[in-house]
Amino acid sequence: MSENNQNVNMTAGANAENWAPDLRTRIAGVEFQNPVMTASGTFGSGMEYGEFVDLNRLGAVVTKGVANVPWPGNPTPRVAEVYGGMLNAIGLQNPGIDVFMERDIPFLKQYEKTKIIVNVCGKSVQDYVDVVERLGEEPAVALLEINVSCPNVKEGAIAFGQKADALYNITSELKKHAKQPIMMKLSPNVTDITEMARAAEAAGADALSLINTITGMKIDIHRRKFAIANKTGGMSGPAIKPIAVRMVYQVAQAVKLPILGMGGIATAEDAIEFILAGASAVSVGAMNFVNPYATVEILEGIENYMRQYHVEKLKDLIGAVR
Amino acid sequence: MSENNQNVNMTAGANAENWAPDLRTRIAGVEFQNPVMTASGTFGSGMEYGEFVDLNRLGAVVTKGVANVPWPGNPTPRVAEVYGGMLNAIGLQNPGIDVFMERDIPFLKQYEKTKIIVNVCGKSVQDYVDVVERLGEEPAVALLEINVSCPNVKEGAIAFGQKADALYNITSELKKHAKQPIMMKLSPNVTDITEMARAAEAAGADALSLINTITGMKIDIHRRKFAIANKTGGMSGPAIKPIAVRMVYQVAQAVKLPILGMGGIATAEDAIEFILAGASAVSVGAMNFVNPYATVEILEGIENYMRQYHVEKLKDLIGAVR
Amino acid sequence: MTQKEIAPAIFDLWIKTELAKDVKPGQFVGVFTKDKSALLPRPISICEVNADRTALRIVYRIAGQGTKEFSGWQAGEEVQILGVLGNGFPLEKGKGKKVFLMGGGIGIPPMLELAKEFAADAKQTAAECADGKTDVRCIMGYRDSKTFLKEDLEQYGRVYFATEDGSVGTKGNVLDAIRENAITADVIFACGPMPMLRAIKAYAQDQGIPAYISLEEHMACGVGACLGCVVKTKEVDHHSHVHNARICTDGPVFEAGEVEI
Amino acid sequence: MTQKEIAPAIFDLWIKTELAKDVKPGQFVGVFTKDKSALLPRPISICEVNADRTALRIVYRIAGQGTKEFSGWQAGEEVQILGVLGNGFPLEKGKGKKVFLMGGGIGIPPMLELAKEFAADAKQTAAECADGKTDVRCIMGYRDSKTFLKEDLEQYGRVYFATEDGSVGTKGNVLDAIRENAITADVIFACGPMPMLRAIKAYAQDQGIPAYISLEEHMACGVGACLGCVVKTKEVDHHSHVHNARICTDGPVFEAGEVEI
Repeated sequence: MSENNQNVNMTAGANAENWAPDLRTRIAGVEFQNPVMTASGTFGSGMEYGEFVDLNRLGAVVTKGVANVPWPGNPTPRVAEVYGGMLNAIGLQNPGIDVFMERDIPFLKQYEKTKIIVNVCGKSVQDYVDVVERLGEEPAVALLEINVSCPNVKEGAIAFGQKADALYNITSELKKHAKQPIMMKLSPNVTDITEMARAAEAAGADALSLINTITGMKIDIHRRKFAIANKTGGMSGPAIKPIAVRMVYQVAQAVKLPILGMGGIATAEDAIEFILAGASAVSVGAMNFVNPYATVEILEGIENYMRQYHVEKLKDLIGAVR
Repeated sequence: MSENNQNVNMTAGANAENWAPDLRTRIAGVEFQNPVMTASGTFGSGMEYGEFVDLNRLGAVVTKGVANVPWPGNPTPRVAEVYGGMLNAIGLQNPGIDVFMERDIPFLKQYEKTKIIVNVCGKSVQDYVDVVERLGEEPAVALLEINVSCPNVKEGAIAFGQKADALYNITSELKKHAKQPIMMKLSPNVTDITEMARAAEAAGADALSLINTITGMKIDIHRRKFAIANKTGGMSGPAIKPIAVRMVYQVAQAVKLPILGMGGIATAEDAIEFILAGASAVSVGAMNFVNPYATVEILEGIENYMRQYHVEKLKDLIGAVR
Repeated sequence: MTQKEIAPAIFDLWIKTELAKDVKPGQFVGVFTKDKSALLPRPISICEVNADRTALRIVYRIAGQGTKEFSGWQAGEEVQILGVLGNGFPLEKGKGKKVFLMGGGIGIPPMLELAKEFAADAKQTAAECADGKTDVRCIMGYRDSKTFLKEDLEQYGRVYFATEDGSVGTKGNVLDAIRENAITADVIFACGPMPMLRAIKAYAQDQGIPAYISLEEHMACGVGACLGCVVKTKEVDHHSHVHNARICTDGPVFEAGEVEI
Repeated sequence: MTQKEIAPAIFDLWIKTELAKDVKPGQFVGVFTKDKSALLPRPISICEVNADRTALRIVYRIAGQGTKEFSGWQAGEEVQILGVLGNGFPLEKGKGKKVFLMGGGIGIPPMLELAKEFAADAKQTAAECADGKTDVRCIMGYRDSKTFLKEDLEQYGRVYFATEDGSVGTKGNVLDAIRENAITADVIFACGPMPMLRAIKAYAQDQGIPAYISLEEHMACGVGACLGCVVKTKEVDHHSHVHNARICTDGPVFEAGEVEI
């Protein structure tokens, strides 16, 4: 007998030589030095993590969502720990596009090797359009991630992310105004994520990122109160990984668009699982909170795996399991 | 500062006296001695767990799904461990209703205090009708759980569970043929579970059970193969609990039907969370595999909690958090 | 690492770490569990730093699975901590003044390092100018006679006690103790449960004196990235550009008048 | 509990437990991790039981996070096991016959207890009737010269070796070893990787002899409830009423002709 998670090659890595695999990857015509990125909302604009990781080593920083005007976000408590992860209902608090352009973009431009992906949020199509047009003025922004799947804001956001026709409409509208390629961030809180992916593709999206958080709830049985003021929160962390891998695989089979995969990635093994399922790059989210060095450790782990199995180019791994 | 999962009363239980709380609960007119049940497919018909737990202590045994004819199920590997849970794609292997009536029902009838809930599966409406009618001949069967949400069988099953109109149709059809009350088991793999709950209620369902497993995937990165032959499997275990609690709460707010809540219940605290969210009873699933004594330990834990907080009747806890 | 239980469910843990070098009173650390299913760091305020600044002391209450695990840690075990986090109390605001250090329940521990530093400072200023001497009074509120850290605090200044059951000092809360002892101050430093902090804020406004209070909120990252632990602010915050400040990085200590609690 | 590494990534663990009382060769236990995020028991076959049947021995390969954790367990630690599970090998089918015990890789450990019991039985039958003596030959296949359990096995009968790299015994697999040594048997008991078991099934059919093979499959419950670990059967199974038998409870040992592998 042997255990479920069997792996006869586990120790092979030890005796692998030290050549450098080609980690470059592309999304919507943008080339990244490697596939390891940050998940929007877990890394700010990188300032807070600069003391832990060299931001120049990341494939990209995906910023916290930014709206046309400052958003105050939700009341507290905004976060709660759950088994294998956390719930959050920050409510997309952000300083608005003006401050973002003056403060965050210049900060990120210092890291020339690392691409900038800006997460865009709004309550109406016009809100999104305004932000997208402002970002169009900034060539340093490589890609726009359109957040139509935040489960924690009442108006807008999720409304666009759970109905195929609504997703189609906002995608085609933003395509008209965007200078940069747009990547629609899909919600996992849907019956059929491939239907959403097809709608985005049909509307002209350049890429997809998935998954956003899964709506969850925690009740404090001793206080008999919701652990989060918003009652529900978006669940993230290792607990949701199998759901995310499944959706990435389904979407990779359904559309031709490149995929930024995320959802509970904690280790290089997790990241590779997403890449084999069809992701061209991966984002590390909640695990930044658990291990501020996670992104760089995952990057090194992917390199070791490629050496162990003599994979020369990262793209040879993308969608390799069918 | 104090940690997220704060609980100042943690130790209070110690000095609580020893009176017996009223654990009885009702679903669709059926009274159960307590709210602790088993989740379909994790407990067979109880035979395998009889050596670990006194089946007479359970509120009910919910049997493995039974179809009109024997089903061979899916190829192996059928199960894989994931962080905080497991994936399964058994494919509803079952011996068919004839053997079930001759062998399993008489076995379960020996435990007079424990109610029998039979999980019914099929590939067509007629399959379900056939089983429901056969079970109608057996008064010892208290309640029928209709499995329209198994993610692991190609035809039927899930098809009825992810579209409101399909769910409405099968529910109203089965209502015509069922002697016992019917409890529709809802799939979590939907955009809006309250829409499904309302459809079932409108069609005359007597109760709802949720959640079934969440479709997930695991890839063995060393073998570059799916961990499960069926590629995807249904995810269960503590990892999915916050999603299940959220759905139980949403459904409890949306319909008047009693709810059998399940999804990652590992401890009495978990079970109480479901009850406070609106479940009239709870099912223990994958945790039976981890701790064969889980059901009885959870039952005792609920009693201790009620003593600690001087809750006389279980029904005072049902849906107490809004 | 050494640990002992100093009151029911209250544990006293010393951790050897170079992080102790530059700890300011009122700062905190994120302590990680070893249970791989409980991932986030638990924010716990620093109670004290040893003389050669090679170890820090935390005093915490068992408040869930994580702290329950901590309480089982044995001497010599390796543990993971994140920090030092947050800005401590602004000592300079108290120098040469009459200062109240007010702590309630599990908010008492951080007041110890603060009392210690004021005491050290008091000696110094005393040497410089007799009139400008800092005068520190500690007012500590407990549930009952389990007055953990009592002896530690008494080394560093006058300590007044309040207990809910009246078993020690004034029956009631820390404000009752102030009234009963008819004492006053120019500035307050406080940490404790929200109701106590609200009362102190009101008291300070009456008296027209500043109160620096240490807040707590559920946290995720602890470094200011996730925006999980915010407090409403009177003015637009310099960083967030909305009426929210991050407790972990902009706090945990705020002047009571600046925050809406 | 005591443990040592007897080959690269192969660990030898003795667990003190009353479960050892009635272990049959070929049975297994479910071993639980302490990591709260890895929940399912790991099925591991029993290698040996000590003389007074108070402890059982398992020899396993690190095959993932769970077994990796096991390998770090220290003497004296408390561990959780579920069992004894499965039916074991039908010794009676070999009594008084020429028997092959064939093991491959991590399928070798369960053959030790089997060899031991046959040896004990052989002495007995020998006493009763010279001709009816059980004649046991062990044929063990390894990757290389790391022939763990070699000495243990050699106490209980003739042992032939096959290694993939030819460093010990026959170069090749266990069937190559049979041919090279021109030995035959009336019945086979085997455990090892699926390709080896398939080859043994074919060989046994040629020879027209029965082969009792121990199968493995990913398991969840280990007690026959979840239907996770099934094998296709030639006939309709008595319990499932379909062409599937449960490896955990109907097996893990099956007569090769009864299962489709």
